[in-house]
Amino acid sequence: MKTPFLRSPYAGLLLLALVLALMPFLVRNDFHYDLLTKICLTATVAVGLNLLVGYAGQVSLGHAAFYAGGAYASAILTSQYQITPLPAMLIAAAGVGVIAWLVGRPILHLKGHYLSMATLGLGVIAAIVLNNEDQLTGGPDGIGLPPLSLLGHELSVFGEYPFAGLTLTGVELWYLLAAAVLLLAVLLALNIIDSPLGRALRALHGSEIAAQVAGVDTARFKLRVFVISAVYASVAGSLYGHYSGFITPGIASFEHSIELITIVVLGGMASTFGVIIGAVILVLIPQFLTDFQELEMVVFGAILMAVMIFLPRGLLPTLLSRFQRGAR
Amino acid sequence: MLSEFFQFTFSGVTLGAIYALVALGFTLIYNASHVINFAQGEFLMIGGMGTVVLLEAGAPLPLAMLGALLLAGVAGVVLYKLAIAPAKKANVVTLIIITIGASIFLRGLAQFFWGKQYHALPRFSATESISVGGATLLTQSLWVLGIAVVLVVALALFFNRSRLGKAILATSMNKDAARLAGIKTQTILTLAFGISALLGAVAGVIVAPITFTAYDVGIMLGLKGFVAAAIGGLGSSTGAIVGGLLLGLSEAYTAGYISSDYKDAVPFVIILAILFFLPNGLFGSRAVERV
Amino acid sequence: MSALLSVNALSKEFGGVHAIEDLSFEVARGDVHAIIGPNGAGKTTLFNLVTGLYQPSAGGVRLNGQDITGRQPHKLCEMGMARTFQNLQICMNMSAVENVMLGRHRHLGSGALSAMLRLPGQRRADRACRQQCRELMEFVGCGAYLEHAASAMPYGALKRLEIARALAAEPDILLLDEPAAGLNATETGALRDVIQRIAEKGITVVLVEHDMKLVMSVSDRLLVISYGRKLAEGTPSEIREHPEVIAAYLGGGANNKQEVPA
Amino acid sequence: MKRIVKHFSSAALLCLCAFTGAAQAADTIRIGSFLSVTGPAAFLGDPELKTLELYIEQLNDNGGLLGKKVELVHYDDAGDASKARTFVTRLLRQDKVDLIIGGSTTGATMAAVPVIEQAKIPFISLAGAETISTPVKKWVFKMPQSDRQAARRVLTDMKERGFSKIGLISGTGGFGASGRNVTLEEANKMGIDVVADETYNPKDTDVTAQLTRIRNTDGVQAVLNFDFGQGPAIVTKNYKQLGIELPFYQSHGVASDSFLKLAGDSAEGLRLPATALLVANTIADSDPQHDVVTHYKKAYEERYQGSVSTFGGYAYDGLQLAVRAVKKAGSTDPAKVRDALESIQGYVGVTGTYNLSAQDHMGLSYDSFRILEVKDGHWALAQ
Repeated sequence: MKTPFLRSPYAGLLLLALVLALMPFLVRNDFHYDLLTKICLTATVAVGLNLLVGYAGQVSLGHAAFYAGGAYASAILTSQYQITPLPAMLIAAAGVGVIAWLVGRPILHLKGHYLSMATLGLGVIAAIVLNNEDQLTGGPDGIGLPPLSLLGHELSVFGEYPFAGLTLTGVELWYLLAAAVLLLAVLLALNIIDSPLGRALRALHGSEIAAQVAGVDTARFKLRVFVISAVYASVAGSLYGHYSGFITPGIASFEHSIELITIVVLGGMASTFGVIIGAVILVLIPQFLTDFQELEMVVFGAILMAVMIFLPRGLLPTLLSRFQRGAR
Repeated sequence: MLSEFFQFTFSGVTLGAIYALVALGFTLIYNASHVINFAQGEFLMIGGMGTVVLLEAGAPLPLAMLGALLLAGVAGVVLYKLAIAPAKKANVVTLIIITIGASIFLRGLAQFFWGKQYHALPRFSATESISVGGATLLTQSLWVLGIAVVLVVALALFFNRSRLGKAILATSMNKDAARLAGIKTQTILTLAFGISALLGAVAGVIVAPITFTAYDVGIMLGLKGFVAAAIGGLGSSTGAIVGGLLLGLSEAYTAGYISSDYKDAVPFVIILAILFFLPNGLFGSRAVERV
Repeated sequence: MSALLSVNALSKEFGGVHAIEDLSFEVARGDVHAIIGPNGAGKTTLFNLVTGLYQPSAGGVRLNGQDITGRQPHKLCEMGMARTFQNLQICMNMSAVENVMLGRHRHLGSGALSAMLRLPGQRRADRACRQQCRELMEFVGCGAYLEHAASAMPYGALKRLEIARALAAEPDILLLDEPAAGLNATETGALRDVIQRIAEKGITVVLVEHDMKLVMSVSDRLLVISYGRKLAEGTPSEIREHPEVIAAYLGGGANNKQEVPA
Repeated sequence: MKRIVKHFSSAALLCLCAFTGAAQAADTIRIGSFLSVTGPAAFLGDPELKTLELYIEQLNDNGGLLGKKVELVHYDDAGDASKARTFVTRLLRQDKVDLIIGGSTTGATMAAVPVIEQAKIPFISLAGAETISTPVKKWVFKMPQSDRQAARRVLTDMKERGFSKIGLISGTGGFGASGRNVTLEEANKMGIDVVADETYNPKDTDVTAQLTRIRNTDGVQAVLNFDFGQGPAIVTKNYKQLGIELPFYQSHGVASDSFLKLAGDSAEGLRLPATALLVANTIADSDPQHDVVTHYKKAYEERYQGSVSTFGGYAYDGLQLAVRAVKKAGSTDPAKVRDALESIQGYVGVTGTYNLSAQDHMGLSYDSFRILEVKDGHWALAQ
């Protein structure tokens, strides 16, 4: 018999922390750090989106809009209004949250495919606005961002930082930051899931009627989780913007929204650790597929279909249940 | 100014007819299987590109078209057999991802075998355009409209008159009951995917002379078709047609009268407004949820 | 005010078909009030109207003297109304005890911040809630499934789980929609005990049920409806003798498999 | 849970190890490249990659560079700027390339620039917007003329023909939007009024509404369509279908035979600024570019059975400049190669004659553009 702690999701968090802490001993060069940083930031968005899609059962095909919203707000606030990155990021997150609240109110009473369609529409509109308002956003060619600064210390990907007798490169520090953000994101998500709020959200998915008669104001809770997941995306977007130093409206595109929802579904809906694996796969897969050159799309499409057909509940949940069945 | 209005209308109706055909394809599959098939746009691509490739291989135009339609039909059936049917237990979002995977797969194949070039198909009539009320009307637009109308009528007859059509309808209403009534639902679903693919391919062939065709035309047209189907109310054929026309016209009028910058955004705003008041689209069923 | 729930001239149409037509009745506080009638009589529709899932076409509903017509279900829950469903409404993506804990929603703070930060106050409340819910599950007789996934539970246990969830809200009035459907004789016997003990706690129970033995043994009053209209109302013994009830149940067509109330 | 995490970490380990191959051989020169070979900008990336592959092969057949074999390491960014950035990181940090030729689109180039500037590796961009080379970035060079030069070339031709009020229609993609901005600015400087200014989505299938608006604007004397891809072909067709008789201009973005094939007879009579490559068959023998364009055209078309485009020409020039610079530097030392690039004068390429300097990392003047006209379905120098 395992102890209760080992069976709780928080044990998973500890192990995730362990894995993240071990990564620096495995990587061989800065490119690996780059991928890891991307994985952590993408996984952060996915963990938030999973609250909405996996736990509360509300599909969003336009989530890239919030990610782009955070990134662009940070870009504009830092470059045109001379606000330092950290407050800019917070203002961006608040702004994106407010926008999500405003647009969420009318669209979240839609169900199923109509909700998909409406969120898709929002994403498309956001991408068009970013593309067209070039005075503000730099238009289709994109916009640059300054390096992140924390408490007056600039964190450039390219800098070197002496720290307690060690010299850490900017790339390494960025990875540590992204990993910390992911851990925090997972911790908050786990807390939410195992709370009255989390039960109400899961009930939206399990049985909206049960939730209603149990006293859950379903409209309000849908809106809440929509805003929470939008803020997750915004923060990750802002960080990605500062990390990469340059963003284009491509990050708000329909394709990017699809990529995000694919991460959630592929990794496993309603499985916080599953979607992290989903993010790992979707970030790494293009790197592996470069050898296929012209056949890259064919292989990617085939993998996507195969995984979803044979593991319809997503990688982690399906493998987990098979494993448990095998153990019995 | 009237001629201007005519011009925008012609352009909107042509676009709308294309969207409507794609939306009908969505509707057909949605009705039979409750799957939103994001690979629908790829059938258009197969229709257009298939014709181009066969034409280049030396086939006469009608034969090339026929071949391309056949190819698309086969692709539809294979899609169902290999990707949708095995995923019976999958939930809605998973099915969406599967069809997206299929769409990427098909696009990848087309790119690999048929290349990335854009191609033009010859128009069907010798004359390019005629003047109506001071506005230019393309003869190919008339072909698009004519064929769209014929297809819609044919589909309506098929569903209301033929045994097969009725069987598809019955399956869409209640799969278990249909099975009990002796309908082979597997066959019916396969058929629905095949017909839907054919429909898409026809649209792909008839618009190619106006819009060009390439391995990636399916993305945008597929998306617009989905939008049109959703405005009309998923599962309603009338809705698909009205939704398609509404989308096409609103794009053309926005580009013409408001701002071409926001041509693609304004229709979405209209759609969001429609969905706000009619959460099941214009013609969607407003059945009360059974508890 | 002795009536806790009063339904006044309630009507509901679905596309021209009257599911409920001009129906009035009252449920006294502390009673077990059964609603019976042939299949399709409109019993579930009536429940859905009373609990706010459907909007009535005409007429009104009062709870504790307050007009609650068309009020949203979650508001009614806050006013002390809870219910179960004929076709189970269980969250299959949650564990058994979590389903019951969902029922205590109105008694728990559900702030996003306190949830994210896992504040001590909220954790304490949640621990207490889990304990209460465990007791409730034992009370209704599905305590053995505490941490099981709801999707892995047998039907009978799920029916009880739903009652536990409804009770978790600490309602004044509990509406049970065919709680005995699909249960065997032993389970039905246990269910009767549960209903009686709920009534003993002072909770008013409204019961839609086909099992006449159960109905007759637990109800204080009965309402008989047919085709959306009131057919008869009274105590079990009055109903048993009511000529129209007997006629309706005997001549009600092939799909009436109910026992004649005798 | 423990085992899952074990699985997870071992999978991650596996993933990382798979990337660690790429040992660098000392006897090869590695040229990195990231191009949009698929995706919406494939018509840029595709000929660019083909050109690089063709000429690097040729280079190796002729004994390589500095006696070393040249190796091309290429990744397809599919027109996605964030993918481009990741691949550039991979080129720099893992593949450890000696220099980079790539960036089909401005977005991809600009996303790569910060990483490249930091890594201090010479980068030759094949994308067009002015922002790439203005202000000058130490390690970044660019091959195509800027869109501003194209706009100025077109507007000059318009002015010479006496037009002072024009209509503009552009795509909302990167190329079109940037082209629109510089056209508006240059027109303002040259005293030309842009009286109608319309846009369309690059994926649009019909632009008659926008063209109708232009047609109905008072005083329009000529119309310019600034965009690349298949959009301009649709604009050209619609233009003809609407029976608009005004002189019509396209940008250098459609300077290829495939545009003529798509637009068909609708293209007859339109003008655009283009490089000598498009008129290789008719160019005068005395023209300094005669040899280079005819050779490139022949080599490319023989190998790939398709017609050359201006974009492949950028890749050709980029590679030739890189080769010259490496030869001049006598090594692949990045700083030396960079300095050598910056000092190249009078290189006659497919695109034009390059004179690079510390102030100018692009090196072409605006008259490297020639105004061409479509005559009988072929490109010809405009009279």
